[in-house]
Amino acid sequence: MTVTDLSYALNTFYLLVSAALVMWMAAGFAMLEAGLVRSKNTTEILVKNILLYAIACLCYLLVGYTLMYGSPDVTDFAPQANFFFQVVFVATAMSIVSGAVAERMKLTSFLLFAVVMTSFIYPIQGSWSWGGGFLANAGFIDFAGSGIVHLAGAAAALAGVLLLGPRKGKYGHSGNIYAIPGANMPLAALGTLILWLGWFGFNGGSQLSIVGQNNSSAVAQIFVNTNTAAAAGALAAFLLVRIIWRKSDLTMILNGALAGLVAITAEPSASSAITASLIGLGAGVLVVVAIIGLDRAHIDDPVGAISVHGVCGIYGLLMVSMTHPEATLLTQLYGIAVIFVWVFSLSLLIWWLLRVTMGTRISAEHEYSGADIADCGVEAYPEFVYGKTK
Amino acid sequence: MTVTDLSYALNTFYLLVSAALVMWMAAGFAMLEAGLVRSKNTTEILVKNILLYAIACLCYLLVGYTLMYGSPDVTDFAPQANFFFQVVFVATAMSIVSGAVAERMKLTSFLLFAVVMTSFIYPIQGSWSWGGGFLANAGFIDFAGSGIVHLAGAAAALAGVLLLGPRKGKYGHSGNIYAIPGANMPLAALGTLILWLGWFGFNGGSQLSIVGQNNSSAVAQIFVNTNTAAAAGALAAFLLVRIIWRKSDLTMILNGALAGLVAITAEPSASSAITASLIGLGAGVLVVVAIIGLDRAHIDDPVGAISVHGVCGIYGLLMVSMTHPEATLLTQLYGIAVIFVWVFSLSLLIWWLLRVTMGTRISAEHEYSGADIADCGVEAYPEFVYGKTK
Amino acid sequence: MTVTDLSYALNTFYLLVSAALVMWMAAGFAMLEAGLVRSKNTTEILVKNILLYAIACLCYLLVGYTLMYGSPDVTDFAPQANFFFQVVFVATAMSIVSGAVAERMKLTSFLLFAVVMTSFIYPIQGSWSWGGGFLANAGFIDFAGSGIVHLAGAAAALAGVLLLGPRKGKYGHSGNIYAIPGANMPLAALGTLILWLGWFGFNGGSQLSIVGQNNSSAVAQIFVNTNTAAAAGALAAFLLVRIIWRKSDLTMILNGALAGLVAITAEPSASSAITASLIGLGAGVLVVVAIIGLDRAHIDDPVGAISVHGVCGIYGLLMVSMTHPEATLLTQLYGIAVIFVWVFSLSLLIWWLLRVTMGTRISAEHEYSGADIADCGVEAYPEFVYGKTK
Amino acid sequence: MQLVIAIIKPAKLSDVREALAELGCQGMTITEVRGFGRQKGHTELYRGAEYRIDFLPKLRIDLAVTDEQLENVVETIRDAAFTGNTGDGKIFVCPLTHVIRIRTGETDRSAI
Amino acid sequence: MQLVIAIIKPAKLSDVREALAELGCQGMTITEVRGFGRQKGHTELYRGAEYRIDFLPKLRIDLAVTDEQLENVVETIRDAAFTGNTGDGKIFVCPLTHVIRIRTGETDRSAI
Amino acid sequence: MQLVIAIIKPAKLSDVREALAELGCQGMTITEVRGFGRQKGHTELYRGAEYRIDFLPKLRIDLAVTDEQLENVVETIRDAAFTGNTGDGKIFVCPLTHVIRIRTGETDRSAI
Ligand SMILES: Nc1ncnc2c1ncn2[C@@H]1O[C@H](COP(=O)(O)OP(=O)(O)O)[C@@H](O)[C@H]1O
Ligand SMILES: Nc1ncnc2c1ncn2[C@@H]1O[C@H](COP(=O)(O)OP(=O)(O)O)[C@@H](O)[C@H]1O
Ligand SMILES: Nc1ncnc2c1ncn2[C@@H]1O[C@H](COP(=O)(O)OP(=O)(O)O)[C@@H](O)[C@H]1O
Repeated sequence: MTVTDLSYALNTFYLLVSAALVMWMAAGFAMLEAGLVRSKNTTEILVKNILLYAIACLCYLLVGYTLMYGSPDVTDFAPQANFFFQVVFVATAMSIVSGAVAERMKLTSFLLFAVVMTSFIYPIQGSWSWGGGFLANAGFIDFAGSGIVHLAGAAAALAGVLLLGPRKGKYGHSGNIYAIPGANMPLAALGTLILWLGWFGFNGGSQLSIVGQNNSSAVAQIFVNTNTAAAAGALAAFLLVRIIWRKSDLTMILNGALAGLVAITAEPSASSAITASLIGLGAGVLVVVAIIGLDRAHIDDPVGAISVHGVCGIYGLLMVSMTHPEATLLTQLYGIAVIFVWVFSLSLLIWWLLRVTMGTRISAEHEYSGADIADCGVEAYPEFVYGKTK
Repeated sequence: MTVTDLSYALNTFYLLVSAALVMWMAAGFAMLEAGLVRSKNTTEILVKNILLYAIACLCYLLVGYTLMYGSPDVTDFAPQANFFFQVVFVATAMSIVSGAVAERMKLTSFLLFAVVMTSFIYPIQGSWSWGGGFLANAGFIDFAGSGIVHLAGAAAALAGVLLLGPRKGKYGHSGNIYAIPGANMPLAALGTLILWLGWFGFNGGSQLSIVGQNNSSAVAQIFVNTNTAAAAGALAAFLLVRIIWRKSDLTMILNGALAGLVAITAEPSASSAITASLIGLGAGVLVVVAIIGLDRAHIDDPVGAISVHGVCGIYGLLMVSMTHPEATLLTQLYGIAVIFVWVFSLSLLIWWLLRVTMGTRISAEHEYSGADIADCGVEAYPEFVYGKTK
Repeated sequence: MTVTDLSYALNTFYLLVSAALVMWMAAGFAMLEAGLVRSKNTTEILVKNILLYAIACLCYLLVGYTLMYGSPDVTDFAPQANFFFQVVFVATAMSIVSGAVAERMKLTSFLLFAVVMTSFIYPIQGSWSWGGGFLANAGFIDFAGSGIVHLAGAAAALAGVLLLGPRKGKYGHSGNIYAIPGANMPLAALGTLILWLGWFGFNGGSQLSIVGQNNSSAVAQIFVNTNTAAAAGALAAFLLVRIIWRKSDLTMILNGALAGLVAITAEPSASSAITASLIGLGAGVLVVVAIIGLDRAHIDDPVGAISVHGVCGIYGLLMVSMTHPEATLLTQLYGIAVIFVWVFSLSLLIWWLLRVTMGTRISAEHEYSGADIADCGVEAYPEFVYGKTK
Repeated sequence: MQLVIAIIKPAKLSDVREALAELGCQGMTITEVRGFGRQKGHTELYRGAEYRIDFLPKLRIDLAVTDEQLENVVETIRDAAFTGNTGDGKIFVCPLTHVIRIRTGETDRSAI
Repeated sequence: MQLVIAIIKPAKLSDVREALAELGCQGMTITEVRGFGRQKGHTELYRGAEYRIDFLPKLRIDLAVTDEQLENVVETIRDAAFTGNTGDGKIFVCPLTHVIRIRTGETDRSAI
Repeated sequence: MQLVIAIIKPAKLSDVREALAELGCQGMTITEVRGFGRQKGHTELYRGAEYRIDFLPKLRIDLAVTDEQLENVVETIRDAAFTGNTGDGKIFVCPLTHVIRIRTGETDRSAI
């Protein structure tokens, strides 16, 4: 047994634990979304979340990983640990989409989109930066994926939402905006806390090695910054909402925490905890503004995914130019544009193809009675929702 | 500080983290079962899950561990880490039972069975393979416990179910099969995702050492295979159910994921990820068939535990003969038979003794009004179920 | 790469994983409390739990850490890992408070108290023992914080509860004690299991180093003892309640598990697993007695936080004098008195100041209709609680 | 026309509905209610405090019938909902002066 | 005075309430009920076993009116709740002999 | 016989039930309903969109009584449910032509 063996083992273990935490984010998205949709669409959103994860794992295994990294030359840890760490990232990107299109998107169309997204759209884009392609060469810096994962997911979601239109009853004839409260706030809070925990793996693992004083310190700093940005984001969202409406809107606070997490993801190691908290504060404010802005624009996103992952992803990438010595605003903007245009336009095309062939939107009748009955056969809380005779 | 010290520390830590993940599976079983029973029996199943875990920990500490391993000579990591890793396995085996006998088994009889199962039935059986006994010598291969843990749990469950009979209202006079939907689908999904996460500890930790390139690579491969088999199992169950009934039955998808996990547990390191996905696909199909088959045979298993852990456990053990160079179909069948016969017949005896002495089934009246009121004093969602005057 | 680098990396990783597990306890408290309050106060308790965590992280970063540790000279692991591990502890202490004052405390007053508690009250007190102050010098032993974290949290909670008074309808005119069942038992069980898991980080990480045979063995022993004490606590509470009332009160069992965890926290490494189980048994009995005793004294603690963290924290600290060679009953009592008097009296002052300035209790009308509507704008389960016209 | 209001045990719903279907009743409306009566509730326990549940779950059936159907319907419900134990419930009948089917605008007898 | 009992589709509540408000009806009471009628339910599936949901969610409106208001109210509800599809629901009217407002003790017409 | 239908504030249930028990009423049926009336609802907020909750939680008590009991019962409910604030609720009385106890088959007065 040598020091190299030990380092290899430790790095492998560190990466596997990180990846397992990111896998756990699948549960976070599932619970968050299950909490924020109405109960009549809850079972269906759970089905989507489980299956998108399954599809992402299989498609990335069969196609995506090679597209993104070729046959990477991994020496510091077990190659399979690297694969596992990468595969859970693509699942995260796809999870972002499911929330935004919730309560009205056909299950099968969604799953087919997941196949294309995780096999091609995401990996090709990822190869340009993390795969060592032209974005990496241009100096675009996105440490753990504010852009490559979160913005990418949000761009695909935005394309889907634009083609789908809002949920029935969300916007009135005269431009009124109606609230459609989700069914289960504890689940939404649980989901957010799961995501918060998983994010330590997401950002912490992205250092890719923990051995060596630099690496150890960097990973520790990442944990602290990740946590601090989330805390600041939650607090900022709370204060803003409290000042405007004199109410403490739980879901905005949850979105604030996630906004902080997304924003710090672009560069979680370069800044001090104080800077991280400032970045988080900004994200918490921004996400509230973005959610309300999108609502005003009649872009209906039941869980706020586009605001959290898209708007705050961009914000985080731009902040990198201030915290990272080698990043410039220009290269960051360039990277943002490339990722957004690629993912958005390709997604739009795929969603559109799905719409003209098999349809992407459930029927009005099913939207009214709920996707659970239409697609799944059982409601989320069968005893509480409808009576039945046995 | 020497390299040996470091290796010792790393292996200890790796084993402790793995064990903590397996402990977390207790929450997975609790949530899965709480989601799949009716709300009137939810508090009681939670009580059972917490207490069976507590009993397993204490009985295995006092009796089981020594029965299974004697005083094992552990050198690569702290002996207590080994104990902790082993103790959570027996809790897993016992958790399998609670789901199958849910909604009709008396709490106290169940707990007494748990004492016998975790003190004697499981450890003695475990000593034959993992304890270096005759099954190990015969060449029976069960890497992480498809048989020793999962089949054992399922065999005990089957014995209990056969003696207990089905829940009232599950099967009609003319052989009709009635659906009895569980109360809370998000909890069932959460439970499954918890189990999925915990399984990385279950299988990943079973390598027992992560130091050394072989070990590091094996553990990484195990993580990937575990994840892939689960994904494939979920997808296969979805596709099959979708084709047959044109509905996306969430609980079948969840069972499909678990089926993949159970099947790959028998040998998660020897095969490639592609092979793992094929094993998972098979398990996902098999579990749906098994659930429907058992239902046709009027064996009432509210959560599908016997199909998931028993049928897919056997399937996984048989697959080993194809993926592992040293395994043969015969020795695998031999091991399966030994485990099943031992656990099933002893369990039958214990359940029968319990039945003739204190009774195993709650009264028809309590079954109607719910075990929560009868045994626990409070329902799972007191505000939503019954009104009361304060 | 040297052995020292590796040790540094491993310890850092071990501490970060431990801290992440403790962070996860925030979710545990949130779910436990969300399950044990009535649904009309559920959203508000979730808001409190998320925000107290956020506030704790930021205040401890800005003020508390320096107050408690100065600029600690950390050599065995990355300093930021140490900070992260410490910051989640203060959040835990604060989480204890939220449950005890639930269903009647004003959100903003609570948050302001959180600022003071996590910036000053907790860190100053912590500096006396873990910061190397006079309690440490006096020989007071509190390995992982039965007193410094749990008793401190409970003392602050007790002060708050005494000033707040009980929830309306909890105690009748003639001294009657009325049950106010929580809304969601599965959430309470989930929360407890999350805490159970997180406690492995809480106690296991408190060894602060896993490298070296002594350390490795100590950490492994801590894991086993932590688990065993929790199991024994749950079982003891179950048996006691069962004997008295012939019912299996789930929430008492959950409190029993937590009681075992709190009690073993004072010294989880010095004793054998058998001793740990005896300590846990005692805690499980004690917590039931304490809960009923406090109720008789008309001290209304909806989740049992004062009994679990306060009474069993003291009990655990006293037990140390029997399991730890260097601890004496006297120094333990001295430490208990110092912590309690400091935290209780200062908290009383702060709560009182808040009461005379902005008020600490929500209006009777809001208490009746629920804090969710009054403060948050949305109920926990909007579809199930009140009807509305869209 | 008459409005028959029956309070029954929830477990008896299927039997009652099937019996009514045989009579040719094609519509009814069900409400989850809680009944207080001679049937005793039960005691619950929460954290050491006991409390009684006095209101037991019942189902209320509202059924508009013609005067001719009345006797038959009442008897049918009575038989189908009968278990012989306390808590079996009650049947109330009150006169209806108008019945309208919203979809067709039909009124009275033809609207039932 | 008359008690108007309307069984309507849940989605029609807003329309009905607004139409009634225009008529000057300032009070009503709503109950979540389940209706069985000509409108067919749907089939669900759970772990391979299919089952029918026959009772569909409906809302019941109870509305006390004066004799003069009756015709207008019934017509208003009818129009506002109308979709033309099966399951639109029914309106029943039964006579009330007394109405009391608890807060003021007012009775009958002035209590409505 | 008469059917007394009382819409009350949920918090008043215990008082009403006890007052009725003193009168000797041994049975009643409770329904969770939502009331719309003079009592104002409140505004909620969800993700930046405000909305009103107009229907407030109420309890409906259905109570069959004999003609002699009627006056007493109505008065008792009125007193027990009274708070003096808007939203206290209403009491409606409608005539019952038949009452049947399912368990015994008793009818009318003896069935109440
Ligand atoms: N006077 C009444 N008015 C309204 N509902 C009643 C009345 N008496 C009984 N009920 C309803 O009938 C149900 C059964 O009555 P109960 O007295 O328990 O049994 P039984 O009718 O068999 O003696 C009660 O739960 C209640 O819902
Ligand atoms: N005889 C009846 N008594 C009570 N309620 C009825 C009756 N017939 C129908 N209903 C109620 O009216 C609803 C609509 O009736 P249905 O027959 O489905 O549609 P439609 O009236 O359009 O033919 C039912 O769901 C049920 O709630
Ligand atoms: N005309 C009516 N028909 C049926 N229910 C009514 C009617 N008017 C009022 N109610 C019920 O009575 C409750 C109290 O009425 P409200 O007008 O708010 O207060 P108050 O009676 O004190 O003026 C309402 O919430 C509603 O449930």
